[in-house]
Amino acid sequence: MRGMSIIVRIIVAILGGLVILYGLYVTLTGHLAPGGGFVGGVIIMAGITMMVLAFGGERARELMKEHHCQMLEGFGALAFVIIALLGFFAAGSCFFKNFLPTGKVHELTSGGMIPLSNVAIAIKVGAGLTGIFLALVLGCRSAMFRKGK
Amino acid sequence: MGIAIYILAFVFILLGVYALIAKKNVIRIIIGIGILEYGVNLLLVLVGYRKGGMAPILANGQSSANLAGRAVDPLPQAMVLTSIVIGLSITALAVALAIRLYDKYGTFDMNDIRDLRG
Amino acid sequence: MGVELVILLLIVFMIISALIAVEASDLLSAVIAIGAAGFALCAIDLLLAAPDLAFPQVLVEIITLVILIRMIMTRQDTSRQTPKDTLRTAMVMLACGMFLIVVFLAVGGMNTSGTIPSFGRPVMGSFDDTGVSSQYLFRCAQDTGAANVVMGILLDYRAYDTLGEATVIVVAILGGYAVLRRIGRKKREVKS
Amino acid sequence: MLMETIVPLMVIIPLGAAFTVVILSNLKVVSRLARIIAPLAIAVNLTLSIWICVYSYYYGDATVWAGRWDGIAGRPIGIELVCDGFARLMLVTINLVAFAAIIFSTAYMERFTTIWLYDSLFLLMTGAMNGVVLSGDLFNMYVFIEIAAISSYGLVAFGTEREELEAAFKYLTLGVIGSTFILIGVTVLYSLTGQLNMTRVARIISLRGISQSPAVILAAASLIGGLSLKAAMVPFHAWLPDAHPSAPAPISAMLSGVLIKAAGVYAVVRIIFNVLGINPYYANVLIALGALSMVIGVFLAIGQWDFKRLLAYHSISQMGYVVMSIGVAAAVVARGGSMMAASLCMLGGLFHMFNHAAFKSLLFLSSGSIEQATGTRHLKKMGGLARRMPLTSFCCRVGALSIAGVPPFNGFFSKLIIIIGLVVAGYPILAALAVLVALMTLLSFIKVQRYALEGPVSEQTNSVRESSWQMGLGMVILAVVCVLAGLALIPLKQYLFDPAGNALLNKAASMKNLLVEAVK
Repeated sequence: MRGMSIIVRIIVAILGGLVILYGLYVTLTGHLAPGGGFVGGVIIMAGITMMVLAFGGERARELMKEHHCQMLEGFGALAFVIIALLGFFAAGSCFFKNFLPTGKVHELTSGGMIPLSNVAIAIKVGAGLTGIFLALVLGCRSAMFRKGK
Repeated sequence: MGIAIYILAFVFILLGVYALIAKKNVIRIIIGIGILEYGVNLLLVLVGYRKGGMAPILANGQSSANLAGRAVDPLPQAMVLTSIVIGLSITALAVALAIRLYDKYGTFDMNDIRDLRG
Repeated sequence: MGVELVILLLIVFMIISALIAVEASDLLSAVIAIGAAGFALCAIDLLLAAPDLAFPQVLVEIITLVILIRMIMTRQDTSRQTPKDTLRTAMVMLACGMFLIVVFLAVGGMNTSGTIPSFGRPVMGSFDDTGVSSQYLFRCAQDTGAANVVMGILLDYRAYDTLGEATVIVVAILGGYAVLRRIGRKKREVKS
Repeated sequence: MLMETIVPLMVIIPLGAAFTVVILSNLKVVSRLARIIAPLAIAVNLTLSIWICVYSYYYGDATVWAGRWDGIAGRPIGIELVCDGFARLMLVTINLVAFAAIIFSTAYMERFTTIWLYDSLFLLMTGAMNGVVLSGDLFNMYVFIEIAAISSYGLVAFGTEREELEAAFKYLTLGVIGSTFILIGVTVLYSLTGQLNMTRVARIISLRGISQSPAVILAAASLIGGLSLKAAMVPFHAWLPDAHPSAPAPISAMLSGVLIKAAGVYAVVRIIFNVLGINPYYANVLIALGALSMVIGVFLAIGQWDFKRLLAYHSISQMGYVVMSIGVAAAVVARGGSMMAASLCMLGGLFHMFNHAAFKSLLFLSSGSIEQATGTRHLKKMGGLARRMPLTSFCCRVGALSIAGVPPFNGFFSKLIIIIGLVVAGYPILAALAVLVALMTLLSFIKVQRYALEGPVSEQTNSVRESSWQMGLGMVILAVVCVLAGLALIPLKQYLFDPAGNALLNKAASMKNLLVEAVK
């Protein structure tokens, strides 16, 4: 898959960064406004995919190997499990115990472990969907088959 | 009016079931999966709606008691979020299977994709 | 009354889109029609005070559309119109009809007792035995510190569900990788 | 306190291990290490499940509130994990079969590529099934059923050959319909009661006396229909004979051995007994589904020549026994019959469920061993394997004798208990049917013995050798279980089946009392 024209590339280079930034914002403010980890992860993935489509698949595949996506995905999921397990060591020991101070409502630091969980989910969703989306849409793997057939 | 809304939501779901059972095209089956997901999500959102309700987000300076008196039911919304994710996952897996089926059989037609008998 | 009418019309629109998606002869228009239904669902989410849902719904919608359109554009559809399996279709129709009759009774069509509460009046409970939601609304800010009650439920009260949800994505993506593997078996086996 | 830590670990350990496998396998340095994580995690899980059984026997059932949201003044708001007798029975079954299957697959899966994907999907499926049986919350149960189902779609297609992809796609299509109807049922129950916790939903339904109102019937129809589809009961069985044989052999063992039980039969029984409350209609539906599956499954099986397909059809038939017997128990309780007959039927059903997990997994594993050695699944192309593969043939024979109901193997005892229970409960026609189906099962497996293990050595089987020791170990574990479960019925009954049966029957009876009081 080849990249697109220079105009598109420049616009996407600017916009892609903004989209990813917006994804981070949505992830971090999930406990205050609509959004959250899943939405943030999907937006980040959309930003990355936009850049991949504009700059072409080969360049992207040099930068992002599939196993990087898989590792990040596993890491995000494991982080969520670890957050769950940390509850065992807290005061009211039970898994998924919200052990952090809940802070003041409407502040970024409120919500105890909710923002942390959101970040973990965003990492996992962003990495996982980027990997599978590139595999499905660009046909990174299956394109090879059709040549063979 | 409320009864009609619920029944139409169920009709929408049954359209998805019809697409899955009666249609023989892989893409159309994936579309049917999408219809089913939308239908169930629609039903859940409808169930949680309170007339004239506000979104279950505490505004600055609002008291919790006030929110509890006015907001729509938040639990179905949490369930729909989970259900949306499950729907996306199933669709992704179905598309992956469809791509590989096309690689192997060269068609999207389930009438031609039948090596298994019985 | 106003909201209900709009929602009713939107659902009718969704049904028509779904019908087009199921029956249209061209696959591309079918995919676009199902996209239209998805966006109507987003509008319904917004009308029903659920911005938390409209957001992911629209994103998921776009992803699905991109994947499906890409899949159709790059591959030749050779499927043919086959004679309809009338017996099977008739049986499905019959089952659907019976199901709809039960639905009609269950949503209060004949106004018997023990029906689903009418539209716009969910069982949220206050301090009696039924309904758990008003407790969430009351206590969320104090218990979890989250202003967004949906997120409070999702990641604190019912975080165990969200672990499942997170796992579903991992499972589907790993399954997708497994299915897309170029070679599944190391050597060709003798086929029976 | 101790149980509050251990019970969630049954779900968390496999999930965490699966994610660790994903990370480690992609690091070049330690990717070999990743192979031992899966067997290790399942072994820990098996140990914990047995420990939970023994501990709970002496100290009673445990309930755990995720995040400790057990609410104020007895109004819970979180998710409950219930570890009662029925859940414990399923935990032991799942982890036992999973342990044998993962040991088997350490050698069997060598011929596939990217085995770490298999390992992590296997762990996720096992963890999800543990989650299903431990869950005391309707929506949570749905989520875990979905995880188990989605991972099984991926695993069925793991070989990525033509038949496997086709079977996986059909399985996915029907599975999605099933899950949709489960979610519709959950939605309707939520809209009625405003609760998701099973105990609370059951309480509200009985107190308001709406257990036969149209809305509850809609929920029941959706839930029973959707879950029967997952359990492959007869009108909904079309996917099973394609999906189960197409998977790799250890996965066939897991799907037939435990998945259709955990995500199908367990869930439907749990919902009917502990949520909706038993009444004669639901009981009759269960009996009809069970009897139909039992008879039609065995008729479809008897003409099969593909070994794994034959086993898959027998799964439908044997699960029919289980569902029918539990349905009869429900019918007896619903019409206020003798508790003795009900508990006898319940014991038979649960014992047969355990036994079926053991012998069907054993048979699928040995079919995998035979397929790997000979390269075929067709019975007529085998022959004389008894001399070439003594261990596999021995294990295959143990499994076949168990499923056919020959004494002193476990299948004989469970079928005998079911038949006696049916007669005592006043269903002699069903008992006669059960005997007939048992005879036909016996015939069908005599055919397997005759063509696969005995007879002249064909050219295809001439040069085969016994499989590796890991595969042998996996089969031997299950064969030992098959023999021991028949002989050690009394202690097993005391520690496993009686708590399980009581958990179902007592809760159902107490709900009925609640209803009687509410009517007064």
